[in-house]
Amino acid sequence: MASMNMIQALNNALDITLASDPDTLIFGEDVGYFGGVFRVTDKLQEKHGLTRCFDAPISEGGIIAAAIGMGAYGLRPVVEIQFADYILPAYDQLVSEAARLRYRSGGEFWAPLTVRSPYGGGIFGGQTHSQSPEAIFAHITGLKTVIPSNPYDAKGLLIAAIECDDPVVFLEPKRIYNGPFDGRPDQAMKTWAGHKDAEVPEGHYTVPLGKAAITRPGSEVTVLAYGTMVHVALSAIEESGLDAELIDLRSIVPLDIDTIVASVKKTGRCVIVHEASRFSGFGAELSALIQERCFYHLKAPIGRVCGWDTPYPHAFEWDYFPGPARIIRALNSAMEN
Amino acid sequence: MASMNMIQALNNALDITLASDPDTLIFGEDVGYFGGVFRVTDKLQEKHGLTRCFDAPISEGGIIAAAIGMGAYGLRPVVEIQFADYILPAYDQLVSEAARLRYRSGGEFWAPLTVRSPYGGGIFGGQTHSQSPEAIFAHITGLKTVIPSNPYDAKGLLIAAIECDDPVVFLEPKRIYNGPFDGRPDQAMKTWAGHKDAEVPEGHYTVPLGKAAITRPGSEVTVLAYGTMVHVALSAIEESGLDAELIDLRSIVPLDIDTIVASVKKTGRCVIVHEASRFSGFGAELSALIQERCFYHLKAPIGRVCGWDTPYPHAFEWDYFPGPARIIRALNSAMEN
Amino acid sequence: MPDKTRLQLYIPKPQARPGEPVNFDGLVVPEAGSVRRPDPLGCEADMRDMPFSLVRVLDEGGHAVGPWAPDVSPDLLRKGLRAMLQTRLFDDKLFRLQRQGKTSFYMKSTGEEAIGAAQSLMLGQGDMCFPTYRVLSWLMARDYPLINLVNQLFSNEKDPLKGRQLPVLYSARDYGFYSLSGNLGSRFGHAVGWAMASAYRNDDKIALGYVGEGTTAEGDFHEALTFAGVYHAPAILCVTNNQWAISTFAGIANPRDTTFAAKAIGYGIPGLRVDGNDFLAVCAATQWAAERAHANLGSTLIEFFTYRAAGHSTSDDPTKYRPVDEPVHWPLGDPIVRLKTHLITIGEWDEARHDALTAELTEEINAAVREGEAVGTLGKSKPPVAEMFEGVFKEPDWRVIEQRKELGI
Amino acid sequence: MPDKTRLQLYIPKPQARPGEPVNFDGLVVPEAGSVRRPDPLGCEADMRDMPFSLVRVLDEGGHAVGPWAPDVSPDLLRKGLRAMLQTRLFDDKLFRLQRQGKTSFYMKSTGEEAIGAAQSLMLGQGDMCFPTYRVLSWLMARDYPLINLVNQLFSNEKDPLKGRQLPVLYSARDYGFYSLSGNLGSRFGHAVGWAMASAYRNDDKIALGYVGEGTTAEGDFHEALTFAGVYHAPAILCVTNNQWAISTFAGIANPRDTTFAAKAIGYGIPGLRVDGNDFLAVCAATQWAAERAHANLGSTLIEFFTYRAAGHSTSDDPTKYRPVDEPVHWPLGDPIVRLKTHLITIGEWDEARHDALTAELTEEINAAVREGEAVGTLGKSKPPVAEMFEGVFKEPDWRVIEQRKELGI
Ligand SMILES: Cc1ncc(C[n+]2csc(CCOP(=O)(O)OP(=O)(O)O)c2C)c(N)n1
Ligand SMILES: Cc1ncc(C[n+]2csc(CCOP(=O)(O)OP(=O)(O)O)c2C)c(N)n1
Ligand SMILES: [Mg+2]
Ligand SMILES: [Mg+2]
Repeated sequence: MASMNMIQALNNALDITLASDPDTLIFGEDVGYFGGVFRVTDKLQEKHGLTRCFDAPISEGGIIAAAIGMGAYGLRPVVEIQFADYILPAYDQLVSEAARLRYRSGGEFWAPLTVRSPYGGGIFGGQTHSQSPEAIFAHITGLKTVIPSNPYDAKGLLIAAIECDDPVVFLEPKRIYNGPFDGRPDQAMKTWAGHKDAEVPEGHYTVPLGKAAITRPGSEVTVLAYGTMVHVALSAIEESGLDAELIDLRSIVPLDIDTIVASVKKTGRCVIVHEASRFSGFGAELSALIQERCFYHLKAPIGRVCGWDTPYPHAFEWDYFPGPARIIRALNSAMEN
Repeated sequence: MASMNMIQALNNALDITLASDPDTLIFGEDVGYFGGVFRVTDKLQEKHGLTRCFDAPISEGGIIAAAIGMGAYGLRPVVEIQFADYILPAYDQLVSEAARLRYRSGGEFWAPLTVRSPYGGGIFGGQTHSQSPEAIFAHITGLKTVIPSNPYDAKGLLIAAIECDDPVVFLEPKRIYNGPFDGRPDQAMKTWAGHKDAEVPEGHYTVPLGKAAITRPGSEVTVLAYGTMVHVALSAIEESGLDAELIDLRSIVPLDIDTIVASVKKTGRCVIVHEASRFSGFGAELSALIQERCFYHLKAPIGRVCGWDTPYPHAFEWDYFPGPARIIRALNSAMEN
Repeated sequence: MPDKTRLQLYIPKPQARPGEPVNFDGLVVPEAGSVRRPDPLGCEADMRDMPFSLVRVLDEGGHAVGPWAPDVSPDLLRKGLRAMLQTRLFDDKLFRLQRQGKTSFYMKSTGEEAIGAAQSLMLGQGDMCFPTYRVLSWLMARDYPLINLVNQLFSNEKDPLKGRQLPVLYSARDYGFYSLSGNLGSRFGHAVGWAMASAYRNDDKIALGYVGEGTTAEGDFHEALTFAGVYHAPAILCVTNNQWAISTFAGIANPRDTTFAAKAIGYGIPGLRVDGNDFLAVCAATQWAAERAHANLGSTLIEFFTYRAAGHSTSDDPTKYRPVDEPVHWPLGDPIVRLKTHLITIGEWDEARHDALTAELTEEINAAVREGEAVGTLGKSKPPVAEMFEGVFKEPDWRVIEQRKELGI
Repeated sequence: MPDKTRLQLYIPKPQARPGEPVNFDGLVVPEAGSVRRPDPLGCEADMRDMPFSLVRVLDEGGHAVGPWAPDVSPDLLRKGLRAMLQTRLFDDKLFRLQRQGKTSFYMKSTGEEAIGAAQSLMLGQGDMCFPTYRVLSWLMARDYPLINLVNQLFSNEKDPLKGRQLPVLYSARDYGFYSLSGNLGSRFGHAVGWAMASAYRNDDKIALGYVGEGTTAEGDFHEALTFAGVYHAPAILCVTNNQWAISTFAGIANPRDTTFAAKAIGYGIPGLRVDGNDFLAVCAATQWAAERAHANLGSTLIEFFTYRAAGHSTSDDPTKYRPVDEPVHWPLGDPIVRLKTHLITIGEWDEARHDALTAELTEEINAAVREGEAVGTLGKSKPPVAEMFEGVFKEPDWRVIEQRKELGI
């Protein structure tokens, strides 16, 4: 066991994978010599060699296309897209190719690639370094989408993603790379040191895709969150004084529907939290699924606390970010009814 | 008034616009001399000249990028993407550029382009000529998305879209270009001749974006649909014998929330129908909105009848397509509770 | 400051539209054998003239001439002829069957058969081709079972792709034929990635990618070439310039003054421009590029200059957008006739054998069609509906399991 | 069949990394004045040598020599010098302010100031530049109010972009400066579309697009050039090859054997390769391309060969990935020093005036910063929060109206 922040945990997962599986390789913009703009691939080139971890042209579509071809050959590429906002130029490759290859070829070819990408807001990154595009992946049949919220999960989920034979979009909430963030920007920055989920086994382990975690058990209301918002929600719950059950989805495809439904049937109330803008966001699917499956158990409308339906605005970061105050309001409103 | 099918109505809308506004121009793959693979731009080049309606390279990203630049200059470009499945290579241009230009530039620049694209299934087009990607547009702040269901609306909505100062994705359900389709492939093809919504005024008119139509008033259950599914749902309603209210959304952004909420508050029951795959599809947002706003009026879970969560499969078109039988089952299940 | 005249928007037009006389003026066709053959192991910078010439081997009399004349056996040539003829006959048959409603869709490769056939025979079994929908002759040259094609075209119970994919969008891994899709260009980069993987693994396999000339306008084309150039990917990247992209002429993809092969220059890789209707020239260029790739010198871009003699697909009528007699005036001839003439010229073929071959192939095709018809044609037979739900992921998740139940299967 | 050796994956490496001696070997720098100047109205096919040379005007002694020496007034040169110096001083100041937390982010254009400044002065008021984040000198050359820059950089109440956009991603329509965004390359095609619109309207305006050499790898770059070539768009399309893309050297975007300017050849447009640290060469090339565009002959691709002397942004430390002394060894010198020397050489400038100018500009910048600080720096002041909800569409829809209420503003 070692105490690691999320960057170290991810780096460690990649290091272990490169060491144990010669069919894995890493490429992406600035990931080679420099070790990535967020340092997730730090020292991997030095340690494992030039062809195992190398720089790619600024061509997200080209990166994912090459990775699909490598996957079809029999490798297991792990690529980094420097910011999730910049996956969009490669969206067609992900949707029309990676996600569809196995199905359309009758199982002759498949693309076991992992697309890692720093994701989400809270770092004053403005419009194009803050977005949370998970919904546009969740809708795509054939793609898996994983979003860890802590170092332990980050490592275990990343290894699981790489070992998975399906294409996985692995979104890393950059705001919590270095420490958990409870949505209170005015308070001092925390590091991961001392956090229970920062205790990371040094060897190989996996956290299965499709299994949610109950971050905080509770009885009065269910809160669904992932990524950074797990910490924000937890802090809001604590402040609210409510006995809320907080579920960290960990992967949104596959989705752990059983854990969600069991919880909402128990509590009868639910609040969904995500950073992405609300309209047609992933919270909508969660809400729809729950009302379909728990209709007769619901005591109050399912609430959604999300980014507003505007682009991500630089100066208004904390007006936009769905912080604890808005979550508490939603919790109270769920309890009122 | 003339009786027109949808292709003729769309062609007529473009013809009128080219004639009246010198700042409009049309380009896209095969739209020039040939008049488009579905003939929507037939004769427009001949009539209005080479620079008003011309062929573009096979480069969806390039087409939309050029259109944005033209829009920024002061033109009002109308581009065709040959199939909605092929908008994906241009997704970044739509999302990161067209949809964000006005906001990020503080209103200095904007992109009043209209992206027309044949859309949806039911023509044995297989995976890449059948998809319904509306959800990935609906989630994008700054984009409008319009889906007509008949010739009258098609013309009026298209003129409104072109005249709109925001970027509009205009999805044309190709299965109903030549006639309404009620989801029963075994029955003889119908044409638009004689259909009340095929009576199209010859001159300029608009159908406002953001205003739904009540295709069939009713009291027992609300059915929400758009595009081809309006006809399929209507046929299912008729067969069911239920007094269902059928709402044709016509545009999903902006969404006519008032009409939807008023109807569901009245009926207490709701079934949502779309061709796109279910998970994180646009039906999820509709379901979430309704349960948020009509929770205390709902007598039964909101149902969703959608494409399955698989790619669009060629040989299984009619197993995949959400036809009348599945809609009737959902209606009955909404009534049972 | 320059004098500012009023600008005008230029929209290119093809040289002839229906009703106008066919016009191939400006098309410069060098004599067969007249173009130099650089050392395949040479430096790219010394080959920048190649994209502006046209490599041709077969002369008017059917002789193989000049430095590009490849050292290929008559056997290989006969195999090529057979594959091309098979493709032509199969296309004609299936086109008619589509008109009868037995398949939903069909696309011919008439006039372009030399390319896939020659490349299929020149490359090794383990090499991988990343095809377009117009490279059926690759499969024919490798004896892909006709019945597989027919079953997929009929979308019947025995469809090897399980009813999930359109007709003509084949996948045949064991025959070095990567999964096709409707999206244009999006597999060009896969070819490069596959080739990089082969190099990464110190394997000896190379990749072959194809796009149509119209498709070169996609960003994917550029991204693939960038990767190919930067990482010296052992790939042969081909542009099939058949002059048309549905109704759109090649001038809407690239100005007439340059060539598709010339795009190579900007990526630091050699570009060859080759007569695509000349089976021997295709062999020679492929061999040249393969030798270079195997020597770890990376990719070559080859423009095959050819002509799409038929319509784009069963969905269009080419006489609506080009002169009805344009195909017959194509200056580079018919690839089947040219190879046949060559074989006869060198004494390795004759009209009688040709007729016998035609009859034999026709019967093979008819037999395969009959066998497929017995299984069922479009709508009369289909794979088990459960196949709709399989293969989304390696293992089905709860959504498709539930939905399959909902559908009652 | 070629001999099959085992393949190896090639990964390019820069000539020097930290700790290694700086190495610019292989960089061929032709004498100033030695490269021919083709007729700007000439045929593209006759200019295919240009991408492989380097247009330079200023020689070692500060003289403007050769056929490219432009006919520009000393006044224009002094304006250019002023804009470049202003940019340099502003960059230094703001970089320090970022370190103090007064802005969230900053990017310098040190070493590349000649490009935007010269082009801004050579082009007309109605022309439109589609910038990257490294073309601040364009705005400086057009006297864009410094206070606007400062207010945006501080994201304060008077931010002209209303708090919605990152610092450095300016938009200044009236100054011919199109809205910047964080996405690389995605506005290159807008420049082409804008130019096509100008031609469509029979206007006389031309467009200027920029990308970094790293960004040429994006599909957008290729798609823009394809449109530019096909429709003869009146645009000047520039690649600023400053050798680095964050930590990645130019060889990861294009092999060393070719040039970025050579990409033009594949699109049928002229490609020029120009010393980007030579203000006069930039003027001359811009004038050449503008003349061609105005004559309805379409686009030119210009590679400006330059060097990013500073780090990529405030977020990186360049000594982590390149030799610490690489910038000072850049063989093409400092564009400000070179222009200053030229002006002194021709008797139109002197050290005293230079010092006075430096002092004047420094004071202007300090004044603007003080003014901006008085309004407020990052987090201390911001535009009205209602601006967050405006401008999503032309008219707000019910969602933002409701959400604004929910936020209580
Ligand atoms: C991404 C994408 N855009 C558009 C289409 C529609 N489309 C199918 S074939 C075709 C023409 C292709 O022309 P070319 O690349 O020259 O190939 P050819 O058909 O001549 O072999 C078009 C536009 C498509 N299939 N995919
Ligand atoms: C689409 C996209 N991908 C990646 C990035 C991250 N990024 C920002 S700047 C940069 C390097 C750009 O290099 P270059 O084009 O050479 O321009 P320079 O910074 O040298 O001026 C990268 C990779 C981005 N902003 N947008
Ligand atoms: Mg073609
Ligand atoms: Mg650079």
